[in-house]
Amino acid sequence: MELLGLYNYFVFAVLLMVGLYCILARTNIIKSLIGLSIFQGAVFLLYISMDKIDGGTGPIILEGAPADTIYANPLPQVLILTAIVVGISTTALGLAVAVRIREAYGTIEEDKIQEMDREQ
Amino acid sequence: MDLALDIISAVLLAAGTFFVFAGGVGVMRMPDFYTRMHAASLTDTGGAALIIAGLLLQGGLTLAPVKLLAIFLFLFLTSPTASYALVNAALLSGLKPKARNETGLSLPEGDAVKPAPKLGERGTNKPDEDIRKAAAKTVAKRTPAKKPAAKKPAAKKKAAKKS
Amino acid sequence: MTLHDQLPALLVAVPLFTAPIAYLLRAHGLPWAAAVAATVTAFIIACSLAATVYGGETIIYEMGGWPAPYGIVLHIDALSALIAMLVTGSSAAALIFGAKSLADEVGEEIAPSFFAAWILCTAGLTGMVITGDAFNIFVFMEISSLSTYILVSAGPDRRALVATYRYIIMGTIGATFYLIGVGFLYMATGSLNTVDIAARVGDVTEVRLLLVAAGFITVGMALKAAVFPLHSWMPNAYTFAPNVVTVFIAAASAKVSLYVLMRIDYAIFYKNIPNHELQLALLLIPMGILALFAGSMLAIYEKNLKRLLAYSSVAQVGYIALGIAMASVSGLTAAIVHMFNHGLIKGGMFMAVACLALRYRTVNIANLAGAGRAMPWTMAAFVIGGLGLIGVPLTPGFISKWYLVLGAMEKGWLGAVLVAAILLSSLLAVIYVWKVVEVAYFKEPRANATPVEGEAPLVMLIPTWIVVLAGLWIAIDSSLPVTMATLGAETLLGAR
Amino acid sequence: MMTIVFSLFLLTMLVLVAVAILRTDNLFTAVMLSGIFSLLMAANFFVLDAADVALTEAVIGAGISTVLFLGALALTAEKDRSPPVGSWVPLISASALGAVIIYGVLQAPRLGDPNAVVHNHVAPWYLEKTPELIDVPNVVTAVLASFRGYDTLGEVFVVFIACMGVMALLGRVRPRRDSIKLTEYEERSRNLRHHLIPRIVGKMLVPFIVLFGLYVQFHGDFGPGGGFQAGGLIAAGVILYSLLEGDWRGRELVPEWFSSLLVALGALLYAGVGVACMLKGGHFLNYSVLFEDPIKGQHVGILLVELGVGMTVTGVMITVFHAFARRGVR
Amino acid sequence: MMMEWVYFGACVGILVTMTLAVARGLMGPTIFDRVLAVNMFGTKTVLFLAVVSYLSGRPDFLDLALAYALINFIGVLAVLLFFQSREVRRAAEAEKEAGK
Repeated sequence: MELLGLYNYFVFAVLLMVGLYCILARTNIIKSLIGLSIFQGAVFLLYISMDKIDGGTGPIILEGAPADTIYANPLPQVLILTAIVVGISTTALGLAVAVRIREAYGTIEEDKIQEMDREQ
Repeated sequence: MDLALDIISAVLLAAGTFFVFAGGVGVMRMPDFYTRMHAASLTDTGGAALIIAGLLLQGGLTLAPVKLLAIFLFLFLTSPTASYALVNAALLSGLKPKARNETGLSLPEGDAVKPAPKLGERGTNKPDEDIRKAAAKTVAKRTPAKKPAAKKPAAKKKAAKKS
Repeated sequence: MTLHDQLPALLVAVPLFTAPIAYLLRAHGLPWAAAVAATVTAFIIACSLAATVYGGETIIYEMGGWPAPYGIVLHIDALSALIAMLVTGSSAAALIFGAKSLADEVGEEIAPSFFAAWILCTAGLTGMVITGDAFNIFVFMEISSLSTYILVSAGPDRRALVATYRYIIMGTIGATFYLIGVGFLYMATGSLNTVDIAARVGDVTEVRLLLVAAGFITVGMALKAAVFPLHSWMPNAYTFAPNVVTVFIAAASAKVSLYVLMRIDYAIFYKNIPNHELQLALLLIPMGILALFAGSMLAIYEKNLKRLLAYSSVAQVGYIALGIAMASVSGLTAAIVHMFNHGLIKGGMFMAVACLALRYRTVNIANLAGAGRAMPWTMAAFVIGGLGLIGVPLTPGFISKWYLVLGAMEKGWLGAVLVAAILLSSLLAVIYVWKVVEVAYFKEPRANATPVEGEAPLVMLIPTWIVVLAGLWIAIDSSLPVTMATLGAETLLGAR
Repeated sequence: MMTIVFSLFLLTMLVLVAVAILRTDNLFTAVMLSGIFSLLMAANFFVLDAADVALTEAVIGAGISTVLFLGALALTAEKDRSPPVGSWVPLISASALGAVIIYGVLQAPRLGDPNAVVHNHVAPWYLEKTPELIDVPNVVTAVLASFRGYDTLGEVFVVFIACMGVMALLGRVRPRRDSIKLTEYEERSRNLRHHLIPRIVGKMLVPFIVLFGLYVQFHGDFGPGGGFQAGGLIAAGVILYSLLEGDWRGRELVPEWFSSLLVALGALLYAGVGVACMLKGGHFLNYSVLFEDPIKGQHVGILLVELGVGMTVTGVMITVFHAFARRGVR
Repeated sequence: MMMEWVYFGACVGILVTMTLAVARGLMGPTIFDRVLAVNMFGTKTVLFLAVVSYLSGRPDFLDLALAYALINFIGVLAVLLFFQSREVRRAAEAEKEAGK
């Protein structure tokens, strides 16, 4: 049970590993960007796992709710709202660069691009 | 009264879940894309309708049932449409249903499925033929005039600098 | 509240407010003017803030009127004011300097985005420096990095795109590492305000969480600051960015990451993790020494002048890392002073390179033969900067190396090794600076080379020389950076 | 207990999908799977009581991000032709990373532990004081727009920069529709007008999506929602229209100057509210000083800054989508 | 109390179906199967969210399910458009090669 309670964090670790491996091992630019979004998604999981509290509910205070209602921690949620938007911004910029690279080089494989640059 | 409502909605939910699950099994077990699509799209709508109906009975007089109805309406409209779009995309790309001896089902002779096309030969249905003709036209029109149209001012400037 | 009380918020708010306006301005030259106005205003604000905190007090500004730790506060002391001055100053100087060079390199149609990104990059870096909230640093880090990507990608060569892509990947990994570190810190202490975290972190029993947090923050920031084995994104980004952009990011951007590293590490972990001094030293001293040698060696073999200077930056970042790792007042003072001085030196040198590039249309060292005669003022500025990199007395580089050696002396045998490494790498710096000087002054230009038009235009030359002379002045009267750096170092170590 | 059961399902699937993304060499498949990944992530956020985040992740992660990836794929390539991995560096660094994390999280508090530090320091204050100081039911909105409004301001500028960057990279100069003659089929291939069913259904949905976006925007004080989510949804409506009718029709509906203006004005609105607070003599972004009654001030301030966020995000998403879509006509 | 167990059962049923959809997505074999999996997965998520919001007693969170339903649809249409334009590209490329 103790370890089960940490399951979220283990998954976080695994996702980080998969993401990082995908970024570093793949030479395809789009694939690396997908890896990057997995990598960032893992961090979202870390934060959101912190906000859960036993018997709690979403931090929206309803009128007429009993006074002893437990609410989840709003702070990590706010942080991750911010981080998600950062993530999509980075992805969009990365994709735009990828499109331009493809137009300039005719490929989106980094190893091929490096070869072409060396020839220059 | 409440108990009766509860029981009805429990039955509806159970039935809905069963349909949904059946759809899932269908998607796993059916032999090719089109049959899987069939399983998924039917149960998507049916199962969703039942589950939402079950929830509706529990709603009480708040905004929630309205939202549920809206969800139901959206699913009812979008789910078949999405299926249509997907099958269309598959057909367009030349994915053919499996022939009957592979599936083991017997189809009436007139509906017999045509053999899968050879590579590069997709012109079996109407939209496909259109594509090929139009593409040929496109190429003919665009090939000589392509270069100037392709370059934007920005790209041009850069190219000039590189050289 | 008086205007003076509002200055901390204005330091960030003015650039932020100007950026969308600059983006909307479509007329020729206006975005540039808006950018100059915003950065110069920010520089003036930073100077006046520095004057306020020069005596050692701290300004706390509550954003939204919410007190810490519930709201976000700005936290300005001598150290952050010094770095803020460096950032805004180099941004304004590079912009004014670059009016002509930018018109040459950046297309008219992307000018609004480019200058808006420039303003936001300044705002992001300043925001990182002055904020007192760990998560807020991440937000402003992303503002500055995303806008830096835009600035780098505006480079004329297609390789700028690949460099940008590399930078995006590495920068995002670095920022995400930082975010993970902050997450663990939050998990351990329940707070995001740095002062509050520092106060609470002593009671934390789960030391592992703190260790992991410290590790991630340090590695993440080292990645963004291009400390040696993590520097792979940096040389190409510097090389293929527009020349003026290189001036700015070389002078300011890596420094801010080092500042964050220093701030978080010393304010939060230093006193609360057992043996943290040793852990930091074990991580940063090998990285620093490797950086000194690898950076210098790579610079010696480099044929492209911009990349040569980029590799030299790798080496110089190594000095700063060494200073940080020493965990003593003189070591930290050296690190902070070197951040400032290196900003001045490299800024000036890249300005000279931009002048050369404007006339020669290339930055290959081999093609610069005869530049010493064709462009005497530019090359003189370059040479003075080069002497600063080496650390010759009467240049700003000497001051910081002097403090670094002083700090190393306190460390016994390890110190002796460090001193030897510092001296040796200075010798290597002589080699790569000489390589450029030799070609520029003692080689005849090739017969078929087109003669250059002569000296760079005055609009570029004057700012270059202002920066160079400012450096020389600092070298003679170093009280401004040294006082503020000592104050900062004492604050970081908790001696004050 | 139930949370753990759900999480077990969802998280295990998450790992499986992530590994599958890593292994596939078809980029289209990878994009589809990353759509599933986002949905799973969002469902998991919902189970963990983070409704606002789940909404954002669904709209932005699963919706807009997938559309952008598809747009980029259409302009680049579909196959990942990475050579088989020869270097051991990625493997080593990934395993080291994992080992460090596992080492750390073994001391983390278990999921939902009420005694965890995070639940006992700053968070209770927000939950307790929000009704009194700001008086909006959704504490997330209160923290987002007021207590940590400065973060959100930064955030708006991050999306603003992303928009500028995409425009700077993919070109702001539009090839006029009449300047490039598209053949009949090319025109047809760039919209879904000849697909009658999606077209009718889709066009019917567009106003509802926009309406729902507006609801999410202005209902954000009371339920899950706010500027980010609403911006994403409204943009999704416009994107749907563009998909159905062709991207130039989409640009006729929301011209480029308009979306650019929206982006800049939203950012200006947010920063402007902050400056207005300063002019009224308060701290930057201290909405309480806007009116006599601090709570009314907070309400109006939050409404305005959320509006700014919504405007910027809408504008950004539309502009970015159109930048990718238009790049195809060449 | 009884209803909670019913909800819980429904949730688990839907989750199992989601797992099946994911399995189809991972197995393929054609890309269309994967798109089908995404679409089906999306619908199941909508239902899952709807039931969970009742299970946790917060029907005001139904907004999410609504948003998912909308977003899912847009994704599928984007896929359709993607394939359509890809066909043109391929056909054009094939013609060009033939013309050479």
